[in-house]
Amino acid sequence: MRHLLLATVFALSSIVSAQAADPIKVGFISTFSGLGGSLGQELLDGFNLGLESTGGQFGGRKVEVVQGDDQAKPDVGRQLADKMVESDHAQIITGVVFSNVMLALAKPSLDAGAFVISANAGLSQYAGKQCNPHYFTVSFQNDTPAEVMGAYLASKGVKKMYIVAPNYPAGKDSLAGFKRGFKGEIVGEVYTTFGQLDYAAELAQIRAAKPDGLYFFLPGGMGINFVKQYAQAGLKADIPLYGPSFSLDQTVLPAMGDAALGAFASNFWSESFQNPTSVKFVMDFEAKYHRIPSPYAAQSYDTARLLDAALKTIGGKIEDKKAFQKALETVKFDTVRGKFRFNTNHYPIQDYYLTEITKNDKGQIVMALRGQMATNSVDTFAEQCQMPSAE
Amino acid sequence: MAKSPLIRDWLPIMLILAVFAAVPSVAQAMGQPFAIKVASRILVFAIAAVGLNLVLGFGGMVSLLHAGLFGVGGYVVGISSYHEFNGEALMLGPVAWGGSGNLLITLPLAALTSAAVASLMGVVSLRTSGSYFIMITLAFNQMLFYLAVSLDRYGGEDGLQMLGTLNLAGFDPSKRLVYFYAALSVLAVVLIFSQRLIGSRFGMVLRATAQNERRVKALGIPPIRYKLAAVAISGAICGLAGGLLAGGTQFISPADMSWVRSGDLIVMCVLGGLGTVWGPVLGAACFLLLELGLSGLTNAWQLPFGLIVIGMAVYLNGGLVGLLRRVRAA
Amino acid sequence: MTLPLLIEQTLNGIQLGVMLFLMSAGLTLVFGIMNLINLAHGSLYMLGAFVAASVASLTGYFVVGAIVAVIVTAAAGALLEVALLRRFYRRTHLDQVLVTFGLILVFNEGARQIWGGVPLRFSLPAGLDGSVHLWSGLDYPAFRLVILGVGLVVGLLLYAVIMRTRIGMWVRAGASNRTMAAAMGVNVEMIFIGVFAAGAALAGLAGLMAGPILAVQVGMGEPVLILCLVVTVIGGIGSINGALVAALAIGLIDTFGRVLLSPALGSMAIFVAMAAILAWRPKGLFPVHG
Amino acid sequence: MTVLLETRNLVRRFGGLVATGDVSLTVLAGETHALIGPNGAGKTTLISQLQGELMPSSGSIWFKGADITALPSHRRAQIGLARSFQITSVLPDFTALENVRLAAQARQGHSFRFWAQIAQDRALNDEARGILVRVGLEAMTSVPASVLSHGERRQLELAMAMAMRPALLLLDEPMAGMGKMDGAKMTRLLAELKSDYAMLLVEHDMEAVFALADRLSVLVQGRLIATGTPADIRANADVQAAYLGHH
Repeated sequence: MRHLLLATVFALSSIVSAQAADPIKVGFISTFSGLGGSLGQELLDGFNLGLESTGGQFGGRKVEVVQGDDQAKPDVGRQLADKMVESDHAQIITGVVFSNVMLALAKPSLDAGAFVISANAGLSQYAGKQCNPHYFTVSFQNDTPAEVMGAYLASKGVKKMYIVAPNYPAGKDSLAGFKRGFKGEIVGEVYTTFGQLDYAAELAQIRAAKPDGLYFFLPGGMGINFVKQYAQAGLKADIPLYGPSFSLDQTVLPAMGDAALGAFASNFWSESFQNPTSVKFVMDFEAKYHRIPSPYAAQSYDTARLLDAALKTIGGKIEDKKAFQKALETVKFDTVRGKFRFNTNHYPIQDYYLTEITKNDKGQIVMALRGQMATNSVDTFAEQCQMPSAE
Repeated sequence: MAKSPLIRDWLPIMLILAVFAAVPSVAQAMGQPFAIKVASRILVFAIAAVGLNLVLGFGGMVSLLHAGLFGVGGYVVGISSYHEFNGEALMLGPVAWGGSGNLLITLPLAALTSAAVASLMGVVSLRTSGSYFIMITLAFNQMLFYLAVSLDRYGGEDGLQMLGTLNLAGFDPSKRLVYFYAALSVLAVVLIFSQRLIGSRFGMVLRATAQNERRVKALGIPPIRYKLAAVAISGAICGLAGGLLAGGTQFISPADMSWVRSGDLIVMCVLGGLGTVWGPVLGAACFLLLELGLSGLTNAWQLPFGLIVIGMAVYLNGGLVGLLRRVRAA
Repeated sequence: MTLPLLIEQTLNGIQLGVMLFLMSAGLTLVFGIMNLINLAHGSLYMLGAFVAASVASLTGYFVVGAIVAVIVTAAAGALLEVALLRRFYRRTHLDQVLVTFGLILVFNEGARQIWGGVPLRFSLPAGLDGSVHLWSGLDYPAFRLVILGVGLVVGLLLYAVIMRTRIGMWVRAGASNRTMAAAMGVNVEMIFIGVFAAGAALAGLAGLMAGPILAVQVGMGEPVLILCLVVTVIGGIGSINGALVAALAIGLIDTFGRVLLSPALGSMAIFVAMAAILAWRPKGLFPVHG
Repeated sequence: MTVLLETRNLVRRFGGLVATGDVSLTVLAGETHALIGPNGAGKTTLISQLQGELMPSSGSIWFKGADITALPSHRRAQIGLARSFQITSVLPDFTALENVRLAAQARQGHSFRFWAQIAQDRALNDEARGILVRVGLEAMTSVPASVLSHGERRQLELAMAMAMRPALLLLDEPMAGMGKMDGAKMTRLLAELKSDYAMLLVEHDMEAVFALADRLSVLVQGRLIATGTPADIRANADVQAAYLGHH
């Protein structure tokens, strides 16, 4: 009992003394081991660079980052979130790559009073009915890139599309998004095993269906396997490839090599963006990590800078949750995307661009800008969200 | 030379339970309430490992099915809560059930369902033995895994988030202390039951079967029935653990049933030592604390973790229990 | 399904089967002869792919990368045997699972430290990166034909060595009766190192052949390992014939399962097949040990 | 004298090899029947078919007047056929007491009892201890079987068979690998047990066989060439030619 009393006293005093002098604690949970391991590193590197660009501070207060490897396992992610919120007293949880991990840890973190800022996972649940005052997504809602691409292709007169995704919710949502946007005929809709290695069987079916184009949603290694095999099967010349940015970005392009040339991606950002913030980001990132950044890194870079901008407006007082929420909702900052604001459901309103995979003058394979596909794009789930106001 | 069973078997069990029972007050005194959650997680996996060890250590059957059974338990709790929350009846053939968030109902249901699944798959698997048994249980685990992935209504690959409130005899299991004591009570029951079990007539037959199946048959005992019963019992225990994990974290997903998780459970048992009922508890604690501790130090934590596992495999013949025995004997 | 499509899918199935056979051959021999479950076999496959990819991009020659990769994986296999795994022949399968599980972690994290987490580029030499016109309506990737060819040649070679030579006789004797092999005065220690190195080299070969098709990345070995364990067990542990038949069967079942069944059932197809086969033949299709 | 066990035209082939060729053998109630023959004559194969570990290719096996040919081995054990193995087959991690107790437990019916501790079952433990005393292993009660000497393990094997209270003991070379001393001890023990059990004894030690057996059957290359009293067998010319002559 005495211990309990002491603990309570400590807890109280730590709240009282949590003034501007104390660092802001960020829990960075991501996947660093296993097959998704490179994605976590990409997010972390982007975040660290963003933090560096704000002088290691958010709103004038020092930032302390605690990181952890969720191994792409939801229960491990949940434990890390518990640890960071309770033991490290993290006020912000960010970094998560995979939607199943985010789904497991978001609710308990929010319940415990932390802000969850998604730097990647674009859950539909939190975009719609489950939207939460303290949950923000800086990346994008998972369906949007597909929906935008679908609408764009339809507007360009493409008639017959074949669509492929792994048999899991993000894949199904993405294809559903594509079908919402695309008004033509879907001549084939295939769901592959998650983590599938060989796509020869599917490629043979695609060849036989003779579509005008192929939209694929295959993150990570699956996309590499698919694109390599697609090119080897000689399909690339006849049936152009379309995908969301993360199926064709710098986390996979070096491994795809020439096989990816000529494919098109639906982007909210690519390394070929020419706005000053983006140019500086790409330059700094290459100088520090000796590789071209992917949109993962860009989202994460933006996350750090967004947090800094929001906290600056309230003098770094993250303890005032209402004020912080409001600051985030109305945040203005120099984003690599050129412009950015949050929708009512705390998901981004942003523009989408078409990029083509090409070789640059240094022989690197990059996403070259080919035009804008959509302006101020929002996700369809926002209408289901009734966000409690900060007041 | 043989010590009394009271000291040999029951003292370690009582010590383990006492150490766990002390966790909440120590954690709160040190201002580390998070330690209670870590301990709860250890408890849940310890329950599963103790259950697995009944077939692994005492029955001599290396099963990769148990993460699947763990997941079945979790999904029973999850799906029951889902239907209650959404007010949709769950159709079980002609019977409609409104679902439930009451863990006193759904946890036993989880254990029963897992036991039923284990029996069904056990009947086929037990036709094989040795390495073939390992692989056929792997096949069944993968079937359960992909079945869970295909449950679109319950979240598919993303997993099932329980939005309804659960209750456990009037308490809220998402409260850390409620969850901790629930898990501790279950572990206590499982340990006591298992210890009694291996000293019972059934346990003697099971252990004999693991040593020499041919001899057991020649004694007039049909081993397969006993092995099957053991698979069902250990399935029930794993299902219970899975149900607890789901109930405490309000989440269950196919990732909890991957074959790698089955492997983790085996590693916990072997690390702890297969010869005793309580060894796997040490193994689970050691495994999860190492994972947590090392992953907090570096993102490349799997390197030291792997080296430690190799070192233990080379030098710790008989697991941590074997080490304890040797230290005491020296 | 049209005829060209049927032929193409059959070729796909056989090609996947041949790949699996390359990798399973080593696994089944080590399993059968040394009675060792080597979960780290997938790591040797990964090593083969990584070494081949980096040497090929350094020198610019695919063939150089391939040769170096085979040599390096063979050496790695021999080293593993001598330094660590030979202590485990007489230990339980569980201890073997434990130590090779540890090895997987070390290999994966080691590879990440050396090569980084981003998947590697592994391009094919010009001429092999396109597809070949086989028949009207049937184009087939050139490199997959190479895999098919290499796999068949290596498979036949392996079969000839094991069935027709003295070394092969020792190895077979060892697979069906370990003590007998020792009693025959064979230098069992050397045979064991040799089998391990050869098995590793085959895994490395499988890895480097897969490299241009699949993502060369940390953790690439485990999904393949599972398939190979399935092949090994269905074929009958220690049986080269069995591994060949089972590998082809799994290749075809997986390919056609994905085309003909719903996604959930398609993912399960090979596991359902394995459970059914083992329920029918509890010691695999070609049991070696009595 | 009633017939306890009978085989009728029993045949077992392994591929082209005939291991048991048309064997018709009877064991009478209360008798000690020895089965002898040179190495590879098919004695263990025959015992394995009697016990149910191997199925015959054709022919039938009758026990206590019932056809048991199709019965699985554990069912045969339950109706009174107990076997000791040629290659010692005890439970290595169990103590001597636990080994014998398991056999006694098996005799008492099914073992689906999950809670009561068998170590506290006095009657069962006393019975097992009594049998251990009878075979001369009282000093080894709580020693794991893996630590016992070869001779002691053979005694333990016999004790396990006795604990089943069988109608017929199938003893497959109970003296195999024993020294002279242990062999003599085992012979004395079997002589004591003669009055309590019918036995079918496979043994190479001719001295012991002729001392113990009421009747003998001679198996050569899977075929039964003679059955009779020790005196008959000694006098049988075929047996001398085929078998005893080699010694």
